[in-house]
Amino acid sequence: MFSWQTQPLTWMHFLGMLIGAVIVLFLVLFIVMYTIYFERKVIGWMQNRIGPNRVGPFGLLQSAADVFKLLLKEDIIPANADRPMFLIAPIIAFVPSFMVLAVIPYTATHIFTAGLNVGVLYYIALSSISIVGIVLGGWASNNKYSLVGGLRSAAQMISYEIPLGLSILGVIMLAGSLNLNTIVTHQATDRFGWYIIPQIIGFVVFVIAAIAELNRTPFDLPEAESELVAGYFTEYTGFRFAFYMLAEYVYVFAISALGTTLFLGGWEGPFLPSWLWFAIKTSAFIFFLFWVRATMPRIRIDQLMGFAWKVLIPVALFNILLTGALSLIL
Amino acid sequence: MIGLTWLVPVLPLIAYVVLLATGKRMSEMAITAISVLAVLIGLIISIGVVAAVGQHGPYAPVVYNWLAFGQTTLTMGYQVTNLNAMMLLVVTLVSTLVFLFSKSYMHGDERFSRFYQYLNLFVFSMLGLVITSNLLELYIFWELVGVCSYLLVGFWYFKPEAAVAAKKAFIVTRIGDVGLFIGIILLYLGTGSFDFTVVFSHLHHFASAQASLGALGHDAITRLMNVQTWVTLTALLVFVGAVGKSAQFPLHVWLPDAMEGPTPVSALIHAATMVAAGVYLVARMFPLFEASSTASETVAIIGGVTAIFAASIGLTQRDIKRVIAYSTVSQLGYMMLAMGVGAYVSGMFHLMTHAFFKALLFLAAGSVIHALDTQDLFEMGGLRKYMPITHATFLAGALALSGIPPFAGFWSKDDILTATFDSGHYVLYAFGLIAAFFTAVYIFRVYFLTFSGTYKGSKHPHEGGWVMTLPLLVLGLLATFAGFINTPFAPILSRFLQPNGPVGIDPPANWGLMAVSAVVGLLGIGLAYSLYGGGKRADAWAKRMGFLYALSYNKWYIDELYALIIVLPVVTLAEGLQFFDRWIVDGLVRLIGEVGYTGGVSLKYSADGQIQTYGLVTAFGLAALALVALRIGGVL
Amino acid sequence: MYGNNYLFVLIFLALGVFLPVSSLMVIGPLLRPNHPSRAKTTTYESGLEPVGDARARYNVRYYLFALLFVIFDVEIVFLYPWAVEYKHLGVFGFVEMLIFILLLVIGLVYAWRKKVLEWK
Amino acid sequence: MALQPFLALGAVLFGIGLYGALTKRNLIIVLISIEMMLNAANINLVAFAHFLPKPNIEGQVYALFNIAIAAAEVAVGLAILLSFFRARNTSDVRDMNAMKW
Amino acid sequence: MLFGLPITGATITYFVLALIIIVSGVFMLTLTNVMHMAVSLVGVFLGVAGIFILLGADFVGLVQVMVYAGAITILMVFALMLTHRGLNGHLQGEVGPFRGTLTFLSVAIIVGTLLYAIRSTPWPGSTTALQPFHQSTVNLIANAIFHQYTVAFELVSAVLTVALVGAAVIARKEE
Amino acid sequence: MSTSLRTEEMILNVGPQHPSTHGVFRLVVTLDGEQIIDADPVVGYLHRGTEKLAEGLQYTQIIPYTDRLDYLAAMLNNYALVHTVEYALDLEIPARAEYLRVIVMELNRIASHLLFLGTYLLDLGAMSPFLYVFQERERIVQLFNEICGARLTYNYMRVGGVKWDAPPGWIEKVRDFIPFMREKVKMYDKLISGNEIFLHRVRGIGVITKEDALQYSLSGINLRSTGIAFDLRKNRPYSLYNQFEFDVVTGKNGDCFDRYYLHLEEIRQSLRIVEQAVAQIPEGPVLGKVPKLIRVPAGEYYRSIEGARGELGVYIVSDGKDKPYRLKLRRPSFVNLQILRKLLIGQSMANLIAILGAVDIVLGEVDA
Amino acid sequence: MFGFLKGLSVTFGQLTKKKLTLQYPEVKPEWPERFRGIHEFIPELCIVCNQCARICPTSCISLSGSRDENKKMHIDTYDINFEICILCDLCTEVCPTESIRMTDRFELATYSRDDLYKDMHWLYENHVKHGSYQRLQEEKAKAAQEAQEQAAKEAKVEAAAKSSGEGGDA
Repeated sequence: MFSWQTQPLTWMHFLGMLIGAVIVLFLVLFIVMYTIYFERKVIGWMQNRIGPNRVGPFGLLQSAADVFKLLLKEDIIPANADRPMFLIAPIIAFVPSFMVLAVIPYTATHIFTAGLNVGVLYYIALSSISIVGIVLGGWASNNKYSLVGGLRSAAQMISYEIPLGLSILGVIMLAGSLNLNTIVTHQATDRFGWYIIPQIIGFVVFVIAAIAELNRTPFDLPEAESELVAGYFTEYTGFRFAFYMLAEYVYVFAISALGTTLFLGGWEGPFLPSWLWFAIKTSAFIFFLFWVRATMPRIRIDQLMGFAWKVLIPVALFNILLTGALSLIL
Repeated sequence: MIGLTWLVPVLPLIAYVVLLATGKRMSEMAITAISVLAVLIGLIISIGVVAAVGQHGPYAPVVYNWLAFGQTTLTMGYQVTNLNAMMLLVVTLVSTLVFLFSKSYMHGDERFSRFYQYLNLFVFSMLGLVITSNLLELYIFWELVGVCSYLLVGFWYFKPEAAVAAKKAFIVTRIGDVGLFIGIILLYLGTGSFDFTVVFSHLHHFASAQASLGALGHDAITRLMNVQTWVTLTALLVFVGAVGKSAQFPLHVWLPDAMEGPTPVSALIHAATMVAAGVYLVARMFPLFEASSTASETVAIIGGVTAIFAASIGLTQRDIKRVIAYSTVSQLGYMMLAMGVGAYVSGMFHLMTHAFFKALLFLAAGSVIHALDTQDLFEMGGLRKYMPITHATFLAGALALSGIPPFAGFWSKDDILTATFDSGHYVLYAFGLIAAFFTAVYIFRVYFLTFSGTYKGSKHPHEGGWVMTLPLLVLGLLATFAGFINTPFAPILSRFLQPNGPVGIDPPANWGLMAVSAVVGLLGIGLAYSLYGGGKRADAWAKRMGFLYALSYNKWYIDELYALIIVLPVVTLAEGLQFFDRWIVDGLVRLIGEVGYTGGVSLKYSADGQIQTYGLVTAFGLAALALVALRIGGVL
Repeated sequence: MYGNNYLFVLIFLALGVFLPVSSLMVIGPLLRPNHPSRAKTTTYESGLEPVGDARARYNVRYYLFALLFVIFDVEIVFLYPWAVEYKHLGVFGFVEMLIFILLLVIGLVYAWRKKVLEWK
Repeated sequence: MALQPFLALGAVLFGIGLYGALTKRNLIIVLISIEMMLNAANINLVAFAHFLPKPNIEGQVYALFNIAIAAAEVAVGLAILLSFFRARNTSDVRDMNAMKW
Repeated sequence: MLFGLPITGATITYFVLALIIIVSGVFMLTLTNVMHMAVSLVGVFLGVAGIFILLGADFVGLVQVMVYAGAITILMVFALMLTHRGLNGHLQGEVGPFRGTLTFLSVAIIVGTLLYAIRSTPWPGSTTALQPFHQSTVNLIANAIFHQYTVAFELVSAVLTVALVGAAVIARKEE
Repeated sequence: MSTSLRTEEMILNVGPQHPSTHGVFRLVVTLDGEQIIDADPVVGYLHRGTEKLAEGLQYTQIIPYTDRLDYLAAMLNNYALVHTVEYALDLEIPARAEYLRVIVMELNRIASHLLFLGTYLLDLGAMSPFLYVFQERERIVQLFNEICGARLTYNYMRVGGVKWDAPPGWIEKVRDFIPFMREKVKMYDKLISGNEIFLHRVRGIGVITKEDALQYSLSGINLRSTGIAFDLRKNRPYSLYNQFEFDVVTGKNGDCFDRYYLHLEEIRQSLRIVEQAVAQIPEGPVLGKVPKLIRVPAGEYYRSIEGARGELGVYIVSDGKDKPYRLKLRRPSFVNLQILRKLLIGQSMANLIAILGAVDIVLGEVDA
Repeated sequence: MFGFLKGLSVTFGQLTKKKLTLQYPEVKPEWPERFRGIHEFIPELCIVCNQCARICPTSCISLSGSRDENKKMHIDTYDINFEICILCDLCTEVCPTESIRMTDRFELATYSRDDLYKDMHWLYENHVKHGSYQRLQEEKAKAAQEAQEQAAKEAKVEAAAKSSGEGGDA
């Protein structure tokens, strides 16, 4: 098993890392493009439509076309906006979304993975920075919908970050490590199998909190079209808008990957190569997100906040205590 | 079952938390159900525990490390001894019945849930106090029950009397608690531990080998005193705590006032359980008192004095609850007396029977108050017709209290009197006997005033629902028959409490003494009948007694005495000091002040109330100091 | 070398900054048109002229939720090491955490009952 | 690397925070400045933990506690500010010259 | 050699981070828009987190990111939004020039003295390479907290609860 | 008590260009935080002056204009006009024409209700139902397209009958449609009615009381949702409605959920009517004997029918010429809209969408 | 409880259903016979009775005619303003000679409003390009027949060419 941790630091290895990271970057852009494509297809199919099919065979290049369209669009900065904030907010939102991918173990060989001993915390900590980007974007736009969208977004994301963090604790207690690699290998040998089985409560909480963290249906209030037009990025156009979208979809991928790693055994699996297992599980997770989006109406803001604090957090705490008590008994 | 002992206090705690969290949203039924269920399960477990302890003897302490400071480790845990087991049973039993009773009594109170929260918290604390395995924990629970008592006495805080009474109860018992705390600290200094087992083994050690305290490596104490002094001092200090809690003379003043609380509270806390905690403490620390004859004597004397003293006050009070409260004080005096003369079992026996019949009396009184909305004895009468169950059960309680055979009180009280007589304290025996006489008189005074004659009020009295009568009936049965567990013929309790004790420690039945005390009781009843029977009012009698009546009615002017000897000097001193302060000290100060004021006015702008200015001044000063330091250091 | 992991993270950081900066500030301006006009740069408000400043002061409850968040965030921070070492801490650790959580739950319940958690 | 650069950094950050705390008018900014000073202290703690002859973990643990307390402090500080703001409609430190309002 | 330090990856990282921290800090002092200040604050926090990680305290570093850069910043931003008054977030000035200068001088002297003291004190211990812990810091921290600092740990929860309750009460007084 | 931390009142324009106003409807909302303290509907962005225009048009020429009132239920509008004129002329209508009218009207009602379901769920954030309803609606629209050559603006009814007889095979297609639609209604029930999130958002929201409903003279589903069984098809039967069996379904609480569910229920009832009509339809002519140039005798005439959104009334004042002297339309959407302000005040911003959607206005009808 | 699971099952069930999307510009919808599209006008049939212009609710038709040598009215200009035409079909309904009819053409997007004034020639051309439903059917049939013939012819030619080509190569 290859891992950077076991290697001495040489220029060659540095180059290797750089190449690995660049590969991940392009892979991520590719994945995001096809996640969007996948989403449009899945939702289309669920709505008896065929989804994108014009650009390229089966519409495979649709997302690429969209990206180019956005790149070529005029970058409008509203006159009332706070210019510097308006400019850097999408970047603040995007950078952490990409950085969290550094710790996800995609395969059994960790060329693309930093085996941090605090991997889970790394994810949680980094992802909370994106909230700043979102709230700044909303604020800088000087638009009512944007501001409300940004604030709501922030309130929602902070509220659901707590249950998200708590739901993971059960897994950590079972695995005894914050290192995502270790968590995966533990799941291979654990007597309960993948942690979705012993941590089913945690998993449910995780999924719900994850959907809310992603601002996706049924928790897509910040960009609730029927109320807030487009939420915090109402005023954004062109590539700046694209970076918000990119951040959003990178998080879709990242959180699915995290869920896969924590609960579904990561790259673990028989017969097939490990990266394929990882891809399959992550896709299934992502599919579920889209499936929910195709089905659910949107929850209301007060219900949303109440749900996080009055239901999810107590349940997550209960799960921790339950896990603690059970692992003392068993 | 015995492994579940820890659950007994925890269940009320859980009930407390649940009620706290759900609060007003629950119906009264649900609140009662939760609370009663919590103590009922506790009761069942307690029965199991008693059975198990009876069969297999005490249960080894379960101890966890709690905190560690340096070399010292504080522990937490619990312990089941025969004594604990008995107390557990008594407390849970009475609690269950009182909880049930309260549902009806407190019905409609808008803070119904809060009341049960407090009760649950109290039961938790009391049970914790009972089963704890070390002194520090005991002290914590001791204070907790004090707090609960405070909260419950002041439950109707909007009544000024209740608020004052709560404060009084709290402050007076605090005096005792300070003594207890010092005692505990002394014990710790002497033995190096808070654990009962360790402390007792040390005491045993001192008693047998006469080892010096210094041998234990705790020098601090040896420099001050020898072992015997230490033991006596400690015991006395612990006893001070007990005096406070058990309302013994001279710290008894709070208990009658505490009757401002709701009646179930009086029944549970101020008759059956918490006030008995003092007695229990002495029983629990019995080895300590055994080791010091001085302390034992003190306990006996205080107990005897309290018994007769409180009984004499009870003779004349007009408030039904106050009479019973003074009765409680008096009965607690009996228990202390028993402890003092070494009749440990008798004391505990009386504690138990007293818990039953006094709870009964309170609840019956509560039932009466609930029906009449008054506590004044002279406004009652003739209730036998309207409230037959209350009447019957009250009568049972009164007979038990008066020590009429075969009711429970007879056996236990007689036990104490016999023990006192046997130990050679004839004066105290006489005190006890007179107190017994008084007891019969005052309780039957209450009985006759309340139940016989004709009804004087306007409200139509009636029995409460089954939740009110059921506890009365159960307690009535207990008050009647509980005495049989420790008759001289079948000393079951003695065997239970002292399984390893010498067989002959219980004196053989002393028919003479038994007869005497029974007769005294009957005489008392007779006197009460002659004075108050059939609705008579003994005003004339009171006038004839004149001074004595006034003395008794005004509680021997103890409160006034306190006001005179404590409050007055303090206030006078304060007045004097204030005079000195105002005219002499202040004069000087004002002179200086006037001078300073002019300077201050000019300087006040430096103290503009702005934190940043202060910060700046500090920083500037620091910088200046740094410069000076650097200069001195030769850097600059 | 454990530090290598952070070097890797650092590379991700660099790339993560590089991508938006390069595309937004270098490539973007070369590709996209730029013809601002007053109509384009006005703030959107359902097709009307905006009324008042959007940055009106916002409701205090946002602050309250952020407050709860900070507190619970710190709690999670302490829960993580606990969870990692949980297997070695045993009953004692469990009890310690029970107390810890209980205290915070009391806070939460308090906030709940004081209607801090109500959005309205 | 040696200990000194980290201590120096801590000192400079402390100085910046101190200056901000003493000169800024907006109470929130003052609070932020104080947070910076706390951060400076944390740098020192962690640096000492790392560089002292026997590397130990205590410094980090203290830093952790420090962060927790700082969080609580900010929460309460800002709450007080809000309360003050509500009463006086200002968040200017100069107006905070009484213990009660 | 850079300021007397050998040029290694760690040194460069240190200087970059120090630069970020100090520049962000100075920005924070000089910018006039509170929101911009908040953003530069994030810079300071992240820089400090980087320093922690550089010192081998990765857990503390990430906690710093999570609590400071994530949570506290949001709290500050919300508080700023609640209290600023229509000026697009601009502040009116600071203290007067005299006080400013005085403060600056005082602070400069204090910092200078500190720097001198740091420089001239013979610090014990290793002055060589940064040695990361062999065991995961998380486990070490957990052991320290849950064995040695139990009381402190429970006190933290008490402090947090009190802060929560207190702040909620104070902030919600109006309703 | 100071007011400084109170949020400043914020005025927010919802519409005219807003995703959830279903057209060019503008609502000026005054917000305190997220609470609505005032809501002022501004209408007229789609005003075309239909009533005034009608004064210069012959009765036949007015029919296409009615298509554009409630453009989701043009057949019903057509009918309302011709029915009034027929009433004024006291015309005899061929039976087959009446049956065809009932069939298309009820089909159109179904189509209109389906679109309500779709858009309402879209407003609440669920995307799929919107696309599902278009499938069923498409079949209805195709049926209309076959019978009258248009998909939305049918212009199908004529004074005295209908323009065209059903093309061959059309009746069978309608018959096939009924079981298909029943299946779909079941599917919607399964997809939407049980969804907890949906229920939480609509139950107990925007409650209209019986008194208010009567005071504001609401009609249609808005009225029936409060529990008042008022349906002109039953209460004042016109056309052939007294020959068909169907129920007037009512709600209990008058909340958004009731209004949603009544739409579903009314689709079921309409299907029953269509089923009976298709079974009974006779052969024969589809246009009665009507003068070439229609002159309504002088006088005032008012007839109203149960439109898709409530009581749709046509009031004609005639001076005996071939053009109406005055034509007044009672447009249910416009009347129902009046209660919106009362419903909105005190609600949160998020409920605005749920309430506005459930009141179910069509801007073509509101602005006329 | 768990109503949302039912909903999920519904959406999942749709995954495999037939997709209904029409690839619009390539695949045009099948319009029924009565479809009311943009008019066609056949000047030869027009008798200039003016009924269409009179019945038009929006007055979008304007026409002028003159008598020819045979005293027969014949149309000179015939314009429809499609900015305001609402395709209500009343004009065709009243036309006694069916000189104005509706086709199945429905796309009318232009870059300029002026382009929406359609004159007689355009309307006639419209007939040539689109035509009414009946005519379209006829033309389709005709075209199909022609194509068949053409194909047959081509096949013949090809066969011939093939044989000749092969010969040429060889």
